[in-house]
Amino acid sequence: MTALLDAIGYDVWALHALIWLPLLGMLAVLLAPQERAKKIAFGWTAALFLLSLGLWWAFDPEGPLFQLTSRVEWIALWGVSYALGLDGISLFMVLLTTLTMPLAILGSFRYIRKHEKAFYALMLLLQTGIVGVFTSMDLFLFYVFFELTLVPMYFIVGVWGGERRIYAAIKFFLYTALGSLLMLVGILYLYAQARATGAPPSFHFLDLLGTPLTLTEQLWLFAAFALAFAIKVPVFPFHTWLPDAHVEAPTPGSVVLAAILLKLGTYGFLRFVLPLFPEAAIHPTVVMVMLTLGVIGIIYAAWVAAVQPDAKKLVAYTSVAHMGFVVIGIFALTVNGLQGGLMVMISHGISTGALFLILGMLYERRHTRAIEDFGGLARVTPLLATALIITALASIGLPGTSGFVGEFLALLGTFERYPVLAGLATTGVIFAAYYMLPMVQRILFNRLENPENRSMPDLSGREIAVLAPLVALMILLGVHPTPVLERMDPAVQAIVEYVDDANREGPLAAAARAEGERFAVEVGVGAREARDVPGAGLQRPATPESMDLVRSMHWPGTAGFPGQEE
Amino acid sequence: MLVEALVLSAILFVIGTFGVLLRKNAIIIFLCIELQLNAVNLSFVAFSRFLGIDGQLFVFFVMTVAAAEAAVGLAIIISVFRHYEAVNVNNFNLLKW
Amino acid sequence: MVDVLFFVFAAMAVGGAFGVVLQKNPVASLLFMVGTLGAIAGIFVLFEAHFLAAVQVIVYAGAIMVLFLFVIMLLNLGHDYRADIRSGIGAFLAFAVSGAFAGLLARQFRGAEENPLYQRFPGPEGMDALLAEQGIVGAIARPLYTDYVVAFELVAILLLVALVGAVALAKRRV
Amino acid sequence: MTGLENATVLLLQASPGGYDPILPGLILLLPLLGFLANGALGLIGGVRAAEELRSGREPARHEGRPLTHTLPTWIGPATIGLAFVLTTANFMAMLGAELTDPIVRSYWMWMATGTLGVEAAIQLDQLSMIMMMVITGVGFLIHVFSVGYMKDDPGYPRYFAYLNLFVFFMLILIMGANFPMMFVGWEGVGLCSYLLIGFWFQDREKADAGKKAFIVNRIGDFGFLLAIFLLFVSFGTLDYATIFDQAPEVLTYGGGVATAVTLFLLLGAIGKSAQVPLYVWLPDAMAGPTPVSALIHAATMVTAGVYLVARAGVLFALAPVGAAAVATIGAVTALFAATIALQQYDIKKVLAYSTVSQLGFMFLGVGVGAYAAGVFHLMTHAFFKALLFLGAGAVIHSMHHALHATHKDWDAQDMRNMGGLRRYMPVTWVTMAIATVAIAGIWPFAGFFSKDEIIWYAGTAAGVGGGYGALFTVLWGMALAAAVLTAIYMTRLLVMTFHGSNRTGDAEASHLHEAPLTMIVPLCILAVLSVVGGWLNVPGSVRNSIFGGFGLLPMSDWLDRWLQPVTQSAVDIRVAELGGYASSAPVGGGHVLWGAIATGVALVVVILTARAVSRQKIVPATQDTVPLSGIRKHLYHKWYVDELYDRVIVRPVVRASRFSWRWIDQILIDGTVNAVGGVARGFGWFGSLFQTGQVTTYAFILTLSALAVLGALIF
Repeated sequence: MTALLDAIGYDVWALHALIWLPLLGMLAVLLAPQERAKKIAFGWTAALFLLSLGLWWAFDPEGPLFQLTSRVEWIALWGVSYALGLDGISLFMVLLTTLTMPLAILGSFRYIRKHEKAFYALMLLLQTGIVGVFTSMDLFLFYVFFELTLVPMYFIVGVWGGERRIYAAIKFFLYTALGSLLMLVGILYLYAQARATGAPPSFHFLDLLGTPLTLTEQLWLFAAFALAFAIKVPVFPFHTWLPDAHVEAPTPGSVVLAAILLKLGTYGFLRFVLPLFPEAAIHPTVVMVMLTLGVIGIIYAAWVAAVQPDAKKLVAYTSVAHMGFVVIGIFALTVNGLQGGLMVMISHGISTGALFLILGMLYERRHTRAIEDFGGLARVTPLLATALIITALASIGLPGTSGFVGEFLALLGTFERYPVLAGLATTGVIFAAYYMLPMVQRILFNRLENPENRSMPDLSGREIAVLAPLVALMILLGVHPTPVLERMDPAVQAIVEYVDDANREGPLAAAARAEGERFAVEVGVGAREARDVPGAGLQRPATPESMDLVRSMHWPGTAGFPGQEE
Repeated sequence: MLVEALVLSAILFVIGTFGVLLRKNAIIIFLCIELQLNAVNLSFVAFSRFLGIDGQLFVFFVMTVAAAEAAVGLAIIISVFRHYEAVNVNNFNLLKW
Repeated sequence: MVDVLFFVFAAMAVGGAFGVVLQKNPVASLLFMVGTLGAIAGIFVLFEAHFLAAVQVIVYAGAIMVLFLFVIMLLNLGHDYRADIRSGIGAFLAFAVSGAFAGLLARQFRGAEENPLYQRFPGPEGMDALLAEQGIVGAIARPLYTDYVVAFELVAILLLVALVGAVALAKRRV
Repeated sequence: MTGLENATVLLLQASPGGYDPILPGLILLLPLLGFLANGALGLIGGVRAAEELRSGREPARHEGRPLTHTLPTWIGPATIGLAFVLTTANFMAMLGAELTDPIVRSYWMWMATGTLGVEAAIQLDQLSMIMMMVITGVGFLIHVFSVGYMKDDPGYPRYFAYLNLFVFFMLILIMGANFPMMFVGWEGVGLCSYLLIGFWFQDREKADAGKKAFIVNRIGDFGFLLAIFLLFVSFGTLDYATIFDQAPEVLTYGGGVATAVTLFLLLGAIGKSAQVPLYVWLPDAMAGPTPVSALIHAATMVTAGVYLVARAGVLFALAPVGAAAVATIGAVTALFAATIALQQYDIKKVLAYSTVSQLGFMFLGVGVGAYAAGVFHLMTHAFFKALLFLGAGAVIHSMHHALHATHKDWDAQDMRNMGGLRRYMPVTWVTMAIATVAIAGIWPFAGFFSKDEIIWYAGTAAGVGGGYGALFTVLWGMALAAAVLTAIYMTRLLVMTFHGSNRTGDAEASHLHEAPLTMIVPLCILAVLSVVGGWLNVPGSVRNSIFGGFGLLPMSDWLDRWLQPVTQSAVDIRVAELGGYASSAPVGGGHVLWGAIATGVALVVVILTARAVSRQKIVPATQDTVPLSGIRKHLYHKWYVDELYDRVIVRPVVRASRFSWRWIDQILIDGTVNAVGGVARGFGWFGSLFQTGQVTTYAFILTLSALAVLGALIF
């Protein structure tokens, strides 16, 4: 497989293709006749998924941190570049995206009845934005893609949504736009600070890494970034846009929103916030606030979910609870915690996506989302019932499903540093049963009373095709998650080590180290070309020579690194 | 001579402003705006005597835009007049909130 | 000679401007406006802007003002002009605001000649040389079709749009 | 392909040493395959039934036997039977091998991060082997019984799928070689329990009972998880081998970590094994089919807590507080549940509370360090309690048919509606009588030996140091009282059900019948086991007394010796720190004497109760209108614990949830968000005031603004 991929130069064009081919697909959808739009969109995204599968082999877990990198000047004057790269974290986020998209589209065939061309075009546009976010190495580019995801989602909710769709769409848009504007300010400030050191202008993540910042600056920047991502995640007090958006969004919108868009927030925390502001990231107050919010999110959202009469809203609140696990996993800043957080992200994408798909199927049949309108469905729709039960169990983290691996690792990682908070968070497993089982019971079990439910058809072939891969993944990832974990491991370790170094040796020294490691590659290959060579990026371990070089060239004032002897 | 020209320009501009504020006839208001434009043109020309030909080019463009504006503005006045049978701007107050 | 002419034209322009603003009869206002435009054209000549002066007379006074006149006559506004000029508080406000404007501008001109910036202002020699070399038309035409060609094209399109727009707005609903 | 080959190689791989596990992976794989096959059949059957339902008909219950019904009959029991055969083979092999260290087989890396490595590994040692024997053996019998019991149920294949899945998870629980693996089984059996309790999910109460079981179990799982975390933080690994080897060095005796770990583990065990205060789910779990109650809620799953304590014996030995807590919980539960069982009418409820009570005995046993005794009682209890449940199942089956035949809407499980059934169901009567005397603790039945041993150890544990003597004395007394109560409520059950006059009604009585052969055979086998099962672990002193026929009866202390490699280190720590057990009970007297007292008291109690109950005038439930009063009312209403929990825990949580939603989420947070929007709107409204529609106004504002800008530039 690897040889085949090498032969076609996969690692050179794969990321670009994954970002821009959806746009081409969008064009195809727009030019196609109305009735074939959905088929083209599905075929296109499915092909893209197959294409993205190559990443699994193209990404070498033993290799450098960032792979498949490329960098082209975009706005040279400001140092903005079109720079892409892939590490273990983004690899799975991209795969999750490319997997979810065709399934969401396939699941929307019956749901979307009006303006089909526009809908599928927007979905493809959304895919461009999301894949772009997950592969951008340049903060400016990241911001552009981050905002780009907003627009299609706004229309998807606002045009194809339910009764209060306008309210929900505007709330979603304003909420997230507010956060990301603050982040833009943060990015620009960071950029300005980096330029103040005399470095050439650049928005590239690795160039900005290690920008000298005082603690106060870090805290403010952290706040600006964190607000943007916290809204997106969403973290506890910023979550109220989510239930509205989820409930009003059409099925595929909910699926994409839950499965992928929420991950933009946690991904942002991992990729940018932790390494860029290492001191703020372990500042006791910050950590306590974030962990507490995460724990509150877990428990509070579970409680609120349990009393929802609307099934979709219930699942929406469970998303808040699940993302709480991710937040505590991230801010515990242990390898297990981060790994667990990532696993929860993946697992939540799969299981909650499937839940929304199933609820969408129920809605197509009965045109209601109220739990009380169902009951006893296990008798009329055994296949749907089986899918729903497995999905619900994966969602509440039953061992043997993907949900367990994530929650277990996240809680374990948190427990290593913050046992009390982790203990509180662990009550989430009880409350998960408290919200999920009654819903399952009231939909599937109890007496089949409503005559309308009696004639409800079971899953069609298409619907089975949508759900089967997800259900299979839930179990596969629960039983054998190691291939996933080991690919994420280098990235996670690098983040933890970097933040540790930054705090132990001071940010300048750690930055110099990280910079040095990158520099080592560039000096070896030739500074300019290095950036375009796949595999250029943070590479470990650094050689002592490269360290000396960096010290003399970049940071003349910081002679004598503590910990340099090793 | 530059200063004198600029003072004249200022005077004309203020008079134009006064007219815009004072009159209610839409056509006269337009005329006053033309007056203001001409005041500005005068400044441009005066400066261009000392600073180069570009000022005159600007005047050229301003005139063109003024012509376009007059054409469209008068067309609007005509169509409004058909509706209200008047050109008094006090009558036109539907376009709010 | 030039100074005298300037002040004559200036007086004509200011007088005409007041006429425009204060005449009740729109046609009279319009005629005063033509006068003002003519005076300004005269001043243009004094500033060696012969081409613009010609355009001012031909296009502005000749074409645009006639367009205004046509509209006034079309709408038959020549004889009913009672409620045209504001009075009372409206007039006072208009006067106050433009008075304040005038005051501000006057404050700026006080002592302008002593301003060091003005002292270092270049003389008309450069322009004279340019005009001597290329003539006024050449001097305008050359940048117009080179440096300003984009603006020129845009203005052309603007005129076209305005033309179509005016026709579309003014024609009777079919 | 390579993965499959690897798995095959691993399955067949021989291990060094005297004992080669024989296809241990297959023991796990068989029930899983059974689940997959039956599950597929169940889905097919379900889809067909759903089609009928959609076409407007209720699916017929007795309409022939489609393939989806005949295949599970063979697949279900056969997979477990094969697993039992394999287990027996392994057991035999291990018997002859003098195994000292557990054999660990690792199949693949399950969860691996930079610091954590959890393998999908199984561990075979004496403890897991004995548990596997019980699970596959009793499991097989119950599968066979189910063939008859569930014959007419439309969900027949689904039932066997769940049951097979349960055995699979239970085996994982037992065989797992590390705590996360055990947790997989732990939650997995909880899931199967949930599915099987709510098997007849159309009945809201049954679905509710399943839900309750799952949620209450999750409270226990919460403790288990925390214990796992704490263990990982302390040991850096979660493998049994490492943890139990290093525990004495890593954990200080009686230290905070050890105590916390054991208390958290205890919480997990309490949840799964239905101990006070989390026992409330088990009586409700009787909503499931009766064989399920026998297998899951009596013989196997609920004993997982006992297994956990025995497995983690070293940890509990290191934490005397934890161990004492185990014993206390056990004794309290034993007595408490026994009192409730006294005044229940539902035959399964009596058995359920009896199970809770007997589990309490086991906890007491492992709590005082008598791990072998605890496991011994676990085993004998699996035999006679499974027998009791299956017998009850046969009774209910028969009652149900009888009541169904005449369309009488009486409760088929209420003992007041039964009476005199021994005439109709003689085999069931005999086997249940054996089980009753066994559980009541009468020599020479199994319960006598196992329960007596626990009580004996509880009594002699009073002699240990560490200041726990007084506590253990009290616990001993409670255990004795519970033992007496056991004899009372079990005799009551037997007499009310099988003796006296028949209260079913004449028309119905003619439909009462003995159970079919598939149900009878398991009963008989279990009855035999209920007798001889107790002979596996008889200490020498007892063996050589009259109870062992002075050494003539085929008895031995085999189990004790068998489990020694597993329990030895825990016992060593305990003896070193607390000292050994006393040689006599707190009030004097040796093992034999107390055995004699126990069996004598039990016998007397049984006879007295039998006489009392048969004199009592019992009327069918519908005519039983005399309200209970005093203590009997409290007992009948189970001390109002469910009501208490409802008021103290359930309703406040629900109320808090509603409050969070309505007030915090919708009004506070969303209100704030919308208020921010409102403020923006307000500004907009204010701005719109300037938009009068009057050109002149705009002109004024424009000019004034220009003036302002100009002014700002100038000044």
